[in-house]
Amino acid sequence: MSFWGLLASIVPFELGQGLGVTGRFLFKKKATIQYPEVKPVPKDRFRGMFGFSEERCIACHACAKACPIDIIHIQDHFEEVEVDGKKRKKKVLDRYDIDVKRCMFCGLCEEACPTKPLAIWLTTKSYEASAYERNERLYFTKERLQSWDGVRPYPGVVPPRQGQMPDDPTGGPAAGRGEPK
Amino acid sequence: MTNPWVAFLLVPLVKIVVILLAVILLAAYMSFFERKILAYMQIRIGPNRVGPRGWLQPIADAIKLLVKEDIVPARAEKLVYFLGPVLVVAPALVVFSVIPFGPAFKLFGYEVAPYLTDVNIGILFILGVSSIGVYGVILGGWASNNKFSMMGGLRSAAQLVSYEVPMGLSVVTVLLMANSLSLVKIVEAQKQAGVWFFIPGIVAFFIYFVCGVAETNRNPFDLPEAESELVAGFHTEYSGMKFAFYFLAEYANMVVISSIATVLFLGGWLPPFPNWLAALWASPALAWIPPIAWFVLKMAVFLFVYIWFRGTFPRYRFDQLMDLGWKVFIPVSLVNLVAVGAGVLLIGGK
Amino acid sequence: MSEQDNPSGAAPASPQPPAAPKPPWEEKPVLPVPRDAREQAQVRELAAAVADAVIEAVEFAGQVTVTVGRERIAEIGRACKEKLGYAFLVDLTAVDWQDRPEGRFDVVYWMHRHADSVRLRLKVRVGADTEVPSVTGVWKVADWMEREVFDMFGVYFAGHPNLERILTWEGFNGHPLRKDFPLEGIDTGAAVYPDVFPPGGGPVAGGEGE
Amino acid sequence: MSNLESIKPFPDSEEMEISFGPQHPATHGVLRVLLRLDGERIVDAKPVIGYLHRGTEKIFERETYNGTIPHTDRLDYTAAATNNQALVGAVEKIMGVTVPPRAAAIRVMLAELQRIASHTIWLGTHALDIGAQSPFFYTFEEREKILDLFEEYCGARLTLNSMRVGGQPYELTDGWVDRCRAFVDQFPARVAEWERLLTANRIWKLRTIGVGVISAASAIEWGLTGPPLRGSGVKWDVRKVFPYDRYDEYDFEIPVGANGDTYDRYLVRLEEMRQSVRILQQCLAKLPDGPVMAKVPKVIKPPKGEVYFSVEGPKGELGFYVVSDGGANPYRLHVRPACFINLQALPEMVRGLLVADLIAVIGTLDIVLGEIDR
Repeated sequence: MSFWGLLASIVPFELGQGLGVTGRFLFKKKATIQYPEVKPVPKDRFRGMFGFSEERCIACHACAKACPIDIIHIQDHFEEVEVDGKKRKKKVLDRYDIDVKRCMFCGLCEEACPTKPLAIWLTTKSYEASAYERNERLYFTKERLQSWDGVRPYPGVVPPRQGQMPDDPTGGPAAGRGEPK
Repeated sequence: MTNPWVAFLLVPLVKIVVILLAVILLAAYMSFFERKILAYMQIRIGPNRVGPRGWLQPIADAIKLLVKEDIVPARAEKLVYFLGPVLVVAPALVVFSVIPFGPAFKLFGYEVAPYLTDVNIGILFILGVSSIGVYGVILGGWASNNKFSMMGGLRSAAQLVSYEVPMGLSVVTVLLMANSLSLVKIVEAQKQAGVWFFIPGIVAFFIYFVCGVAETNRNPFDLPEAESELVAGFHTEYSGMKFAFYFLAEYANMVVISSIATVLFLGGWLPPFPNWLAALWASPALAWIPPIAWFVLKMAVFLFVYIWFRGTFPRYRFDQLMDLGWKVFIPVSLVNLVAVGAGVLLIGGK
Repeated sequence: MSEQDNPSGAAPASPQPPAAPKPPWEEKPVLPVPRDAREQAQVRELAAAVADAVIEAVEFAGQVTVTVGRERIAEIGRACKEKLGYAFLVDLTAVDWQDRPEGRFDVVYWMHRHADSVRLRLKVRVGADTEVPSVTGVWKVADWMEREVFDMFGVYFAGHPNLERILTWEGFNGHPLRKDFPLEGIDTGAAVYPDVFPPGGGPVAGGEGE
Repeated sequence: MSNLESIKPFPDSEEMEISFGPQHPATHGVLRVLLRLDGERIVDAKPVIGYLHRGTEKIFERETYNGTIPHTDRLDYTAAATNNQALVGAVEKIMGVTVPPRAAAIRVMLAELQRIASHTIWLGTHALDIGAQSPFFYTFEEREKILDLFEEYCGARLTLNSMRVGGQPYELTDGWVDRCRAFVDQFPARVAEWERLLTANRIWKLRTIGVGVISAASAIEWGLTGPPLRGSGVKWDVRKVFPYDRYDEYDFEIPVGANGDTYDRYLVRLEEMRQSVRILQQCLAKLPDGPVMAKVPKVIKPPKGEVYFSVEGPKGELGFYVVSDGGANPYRLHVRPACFINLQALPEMVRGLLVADLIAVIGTLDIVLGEIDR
């Protein structure tokens, strides 16, 4: 062992080195985000609270089938609608419920949705959906899905059906998302 | 000294109240500073919600602990369980009675010393009283009837006993140099010698401080309460005010160790560098600073190093801790004691 | 994409573009087909090491599966480890074929040889109430794997040092990965505070814990 | 087996049984270890698991193949991307699908970022267990940057659901490559910083060198994979042995240790982070163009058969064993969890050590209870 090695084994230089690292961090910029006052900005593709549009929905049940945990409940019936003077049968939603308390926010329903623009999408940037009572407050019927009763939307995000329709996920926030195939 | 009643009763009473309040407040704010400084080292902000920039956090913590439910485990040994925190906190506070925070000064015509009393065996008193604290730890750990608490208590006992020895030995080197057991006299000896004792006693100073860290169960020697091993060590089962007592005692002990280190090695309330920068010392630029401020400043440096250690180092293992105490510190401090003694004899000492 | 194919595999399972300009990912995927693997080097090796071991050998997607006799699995495992060098038991699991006449369960052993990095799958067929010789004596790693198979399927391993439940608790009734075990679970009677947490639901709003 | 006399210096002393966990700050979740102690020395340790059992393999049997992917996120929840990769790899193998090169490159990038993220969590918690608090926060700061990259790519930070059978669901966003490169470029400096805190630190060395030693032979015997195996000096990595997702096109080293102790495993993982950075740099430099999704049918119905496919996860070899009966749901989908099998060697590694070493060894095995209990 050299002299310096011997010296280093007695005098704890390396402990001083460690103290230097933590000492330097004392003056570095802090990483804390003061949450309720400062809200972190979700990225454009962020999968947050559901957006749902009843008029776009064609009641095809694709989202309910794609859901891995079966939390989307859909019921519909046929109605005669007059379009251009012709009578046509059209599916009308009776019920479109999402049991958000069990949702994994995997986004498979959004991927399965065949309409363009999408009838259900998660790229709303809204994540403050916590509630004190999970069974009532976190069960979203189609009316609540469009008014977001109980969800605090992220600043700048408009709940579906309030004012104008939010940006289409296909043309807006999620632009550049590659089409499968 | 006009009225003996004032001298014998009122002044000590006022002093006791002031010192107690100061110490308790200091310990509480110590926890605040620790959280803040640790947070800053860990790129966080730390407590900042109660009061402006979090300054009322310790008060809020104290109130919370006061009104918290005091849980006693069903199978605990009730009396001893109660005694544990008392035994820990009482010696920690008693020790402050002999620590000189500054020189005597005149106030309204009375000679007032900013310490409760100057015992001529001050340092012995401190060593003796502060070791009572270990009973509180081990009894509290045993009485909780919890295996983790028990192990924490035993670890703490072993640790305190083994680190008391090198600590005492390093204190003895100072006694050799100062020729007195009184803390006030030790500071005055440093003034006379013109050099603080940490320069001739650098090894003793280092050993004293490291042992002090070990005595107060602080990182990297915080094994009795190593939360990743023993949950919370001896105070696992304590809550509410009893936990607050342990907490208070830990921080009070840190203040004690720091202030003794200040007195013994850093010249107590003396302004810096009496001989090298005598001109500066005598100059009016520094003269307006009260001596007690120097004392607090030096103490704060120690306390900061405590926190710095906690933010940086991993924890020793129990057997390694014992190894360090018995196989390194005790032999080194013995050799150092002999060397310092020889030095004192050679230079002539007193 | 390259996978854990055996170098001795007769034909690689991954689709090869038949000299067409189109890359494979624009073609329809070519599904792998099972083929008999008795003549493959790995199986021959095994047959040479242990007489009459191979009951059936199939190669699928480049992976060779050898079905062997239930009673002889410990012996064959030991031969594989010691003679053939399969020192590393990667995985051990079971599959429940509920109504199969020749035995309800497949217990599957998946071994790895470090020398030339090939893998071989052994498979035994087990009835609902027959025991399988444990391979813990051969590979230590099989200990927890066999416990898991016991826990999940109820397959007993003879000679296992400590055959008890591992993922469910001691006294759990049933074996969850059997096909006849209901997906929604069974009433285990494990409710802690039945008055606060009624069966079949989460905590009730306003309910008080102990 | 260690010999008991050397463990027990006082043969008459009473043994203490202690239930270490499941509610213990250092057992990384809900691991419970039943310890028999002689003083503070461990006579025997018995891990008790299953507190987080969710029946994932049973749930798999009712899902479509793409529907299982969100469930795999929750196995080893610190490494969702590699879990996804293993599952889609298995299904692609049984389907005979070849993934487009761009999709494979994206997968490799996600997996390597995930490996770094997982190792940073490991370093932070391991150091915290041994008593050093600050690295926890430093490592988590870096991890946040990785999670930001994940969020930008697939919309989730932890449970990514970022791969599909046949390729990748999304194209990279504009600027993702630049941000990833920015992260990758500054990362090695941060690793060096952590090393300055720990690698040479005498307390760290005292706590880790010679603790939890397992020899190469017994590491293979106990089926260890990943860094615990490589720490014992076995140069074995699924990325090299069975290269998937075009790993054979990248140039990287497999770090190995010599002594098989906690310190070696620590060094191996640190080096793995640097090697991941190397792979990422190569990926970013030659990211191929083209589609990100192969031509796969909408409803995935693999042929009847069985396939095992594994990837090198951050914790070890993570494999999926798919048995298909030709239907749209897997007949049986078994996970070969790396942590589960690595944890099995714990009693062997801690017998005769002290309680404090148990913490170090649990930390160095880098277990995640979500994967152990499934």
